Amino acid sequence: MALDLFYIVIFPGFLFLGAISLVFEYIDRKLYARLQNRIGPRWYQPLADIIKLLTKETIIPKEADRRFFAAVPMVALAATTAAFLYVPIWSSRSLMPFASDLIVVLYFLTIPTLCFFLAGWFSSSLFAQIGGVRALTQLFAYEVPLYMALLAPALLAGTWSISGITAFYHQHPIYLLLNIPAFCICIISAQGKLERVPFDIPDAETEIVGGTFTEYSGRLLALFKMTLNSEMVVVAALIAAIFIPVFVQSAILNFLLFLVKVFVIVFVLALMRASFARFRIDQMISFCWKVLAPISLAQILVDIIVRGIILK
Amino acid sequence: MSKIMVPLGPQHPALEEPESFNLLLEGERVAASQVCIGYNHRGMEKAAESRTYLQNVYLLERICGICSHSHSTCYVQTVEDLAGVEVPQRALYIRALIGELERIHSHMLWLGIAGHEIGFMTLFMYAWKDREIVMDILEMLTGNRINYGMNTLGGVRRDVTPEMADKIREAVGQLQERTEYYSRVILGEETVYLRLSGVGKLSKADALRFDTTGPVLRASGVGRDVRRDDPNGIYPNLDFQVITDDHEDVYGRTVVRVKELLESYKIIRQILDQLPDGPLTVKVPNRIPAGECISRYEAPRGEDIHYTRSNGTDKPDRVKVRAPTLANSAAIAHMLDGGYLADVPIVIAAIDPCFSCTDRMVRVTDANSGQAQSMDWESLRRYSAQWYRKQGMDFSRIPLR
Amino acid sequence: MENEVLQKIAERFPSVAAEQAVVKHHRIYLSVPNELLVEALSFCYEELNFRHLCTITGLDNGKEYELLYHISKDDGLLLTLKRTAPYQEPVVIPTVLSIYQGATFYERELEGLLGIKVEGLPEGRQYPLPDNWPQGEYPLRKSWKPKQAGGAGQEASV
Amino acid sequence: MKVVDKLITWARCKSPWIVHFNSGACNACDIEVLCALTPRYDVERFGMVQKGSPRHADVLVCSGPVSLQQRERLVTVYEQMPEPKFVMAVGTCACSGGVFDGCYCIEGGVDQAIPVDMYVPGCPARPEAIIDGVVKLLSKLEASEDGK
Repeated sequence: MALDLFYIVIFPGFLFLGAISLVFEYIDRKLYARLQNRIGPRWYQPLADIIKLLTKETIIPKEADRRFFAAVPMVALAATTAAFLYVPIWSSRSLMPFASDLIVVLYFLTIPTLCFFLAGWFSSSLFAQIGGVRALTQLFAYEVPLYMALLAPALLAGTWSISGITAFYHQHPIYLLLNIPAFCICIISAQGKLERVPFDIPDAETEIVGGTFTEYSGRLLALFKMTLNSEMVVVAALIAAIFIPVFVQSAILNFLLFLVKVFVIVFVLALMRASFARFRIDQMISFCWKVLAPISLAQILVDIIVRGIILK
Repeated sequence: MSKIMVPLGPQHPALEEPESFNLLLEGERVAASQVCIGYNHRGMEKAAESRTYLQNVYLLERICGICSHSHSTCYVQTVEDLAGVEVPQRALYIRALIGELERIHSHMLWLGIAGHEIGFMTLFMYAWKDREIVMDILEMLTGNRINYGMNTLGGVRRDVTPEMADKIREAVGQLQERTEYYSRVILGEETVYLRLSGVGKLSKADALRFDTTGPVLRASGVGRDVRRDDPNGIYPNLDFQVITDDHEDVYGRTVVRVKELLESYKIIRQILDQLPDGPLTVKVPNRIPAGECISRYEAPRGEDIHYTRSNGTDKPDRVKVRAPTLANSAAIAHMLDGGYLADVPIVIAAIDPCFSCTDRMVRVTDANSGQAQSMDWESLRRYSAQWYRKQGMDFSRIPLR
Repeated sequence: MENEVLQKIAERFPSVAAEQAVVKHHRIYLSVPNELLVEALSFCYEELNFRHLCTITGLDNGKEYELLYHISKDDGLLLTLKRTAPYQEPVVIPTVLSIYQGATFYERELEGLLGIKVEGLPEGRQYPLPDNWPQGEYPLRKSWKPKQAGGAGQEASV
Repeated sequence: MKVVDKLITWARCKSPWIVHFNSGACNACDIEVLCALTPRYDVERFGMVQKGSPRHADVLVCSGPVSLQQRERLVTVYEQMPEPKFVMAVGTCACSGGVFDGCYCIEGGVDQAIPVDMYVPGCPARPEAIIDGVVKLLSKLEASEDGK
């Protein structure tokens, strides 16, 4: 019991995720500033922001639904933290693996977005409501290819468990190459997903989706900020676990490997903003709607066929 | 989808230029729009009547912080004309020099703001970084970064030394290089073209009909420029082109501004080469003989007009200011109609409405329930950026050197 | 150039005292009888190519209101046509919107700051005074003295 | 609890988020506030970030004299900010009304409408001065918290 509590609250749960997400927020903001010719924030900046927000007055607007207004950010953060518990960190197995944890993680990752929508809704401010609806709409555009691309390797491995997938690719590393298209789609759509969590304007998370968070302040805003940061880490960790299942014997080395993998993915996500230059509008439109989704479908088909024929 | 009324604005600086817009939305499109201006009215015209001519130079300089030199130049021209004094050539050259530097600073600023409005933050940062080069030059010449206080009745207050001239030449060289780079990257970039072209369409006939001025008019293919048509000071001695463009939209306005930057560099080089020796000021009497005078000046945003009526005392009887944005305001409603809500920020920004970079509040009213909600400029901008990102247009992917 | 334009106006409108016009380089200041103003503007627009309305200045010269229509053409000539309006409530003048469509804000400003009613101007928000500005207060009238408390109203000490 | 108080003060000093309000300025100060965000000055180094919503901000940066039309809005924005909040008047006009003193549509400086913690004079105030103003404001905060 005490151990479970430790897992949930300290490691790899709430505290650890919070800490690591602050580090990655710093990396992201710093990188962004450097790309803009600026110096950027100091290393403790995200921590100072969070502490400050936590100790500020929290205003709940009169028109807002008090209980839901306050509950939504907690649900969002809880869902993200819960998702993190099922992502492998120090070994190929996550903390509490079970048969279909991949599906569960994906569901958990959808909850924050629903919460952003609800946050806008319960703010009872017309624009926040419109912003919430748009957040939801936009989310689907990016999440469909993202989820399909994440499910393709699972189909090939023939299991819905993250540990199972990891174990499968550990045994048959050659099949990882088959999933390279899915990996690319994942990176691109995750970038879309995290960009919606404004990735492009370093600390403008608070103004997300045209004012969904406009009414939030103090502690509740801090919770949302932590949710956004954690979501980035969880998505990166999930992608790392499924597409780069490199594990060694030592737990400490595995943990270091985990950090490196997440760092690489965050770095790629941040760098892509700058280097995905040659995308013209028509290419982008085709890419999002006509290329990305069909490729992930094709990937799933290929994986099913390979699974059916070769691995029989 | 029901029609929604979106009042946009009103917080806006500058004497004549605060604006707000009532937009009637049908889904994503603007069905009708109405321009309301006059929010930050400070009553400067009345105040000018109780101040002396010299005091008014500094009051009117603060009509607008971006084109302060334009307003003060335009005003001192009227007073000098009424007093019948001949301003020394050297002073006229220095005035024109500051005027062109101000145009560079204003257009650079606009470029950054335009980047900001279309969700291209890197452009904003880059343009404003290069703008600092001009700000340094202006500070070196006048002692202040903005609101230079360079003009006085009968001349200018500070001289340009040969060392300063060398520094200006050097800075102009740097700026030219950067501007050519922007012109390649921005005007050549297809995403920018697709994002801006066809947005805020204003045909040549409409541009003339609504009496627009400045880059807005010139981007609709009308080559009207006070510097050439009704030149004041030393502009007849200079060789420059009036830039026009036939796109008739926001893209055209961007092209005009970027090309005008290059013309300004040309003008500055000529001014420095031609700069004559001589005194900086002549004496202007405190009491100005009775009379009236109207003067025009090509400010970065277009034609600026000052009218002064004197009555023989040391204070004017009436000072009338027509800032360029007021002339362009009437056309905005026309440009917005039928466009997308997501385009509203860039269309408004494209007339360069003496853009203060503060958030202007937007009130969203549901036509059915009458419920009103505030939406700030930032939210609208963000909404716009996302709307376009959904269409697959993302400027954050364009790398800048 | 200036005299040519003046002559054409004089030919068309014999009642205009063209010899009293003030002519400077690129500038003409000409008084026009009140009832002829709109017609004269229309003539300048159609026949003389004054296609650009720079602005409309309204002023109170202590005896009556003066309205100055500044129009220009592309060769740089700027013609100012003047009319007057007596101190007589209500002060009403006709609009020039049918000729110059950009005149809306200039005419609204006359209404707001001088209290001159412009006939034919479409309904709209008052400009440029604040919404809570008291009715019947027109700051640009010479008889108007600011009486606001705090900051405003007191003559600046400078 | 002393350590916690110190930590809170530290966090507040290291993370001043600003919201900018123009109450009737001529643009010059507004540009300079924005300028402070750009590469040469880059206030993000000090943790200063510009926010769109007053609900998120700690420091209200006001520029310009308070015009009659803007007074009400200024007060609303101030009231929307969560405690602890600070107000900085940037520019001579915001400090005292400046050159616009005596205009019929001007109320005076920002302190005529809301309490002001820090005055940054200048026409316009330079970006360096604005940064210095924020830093001084924070050191004032630090000193008062320590003395408590």
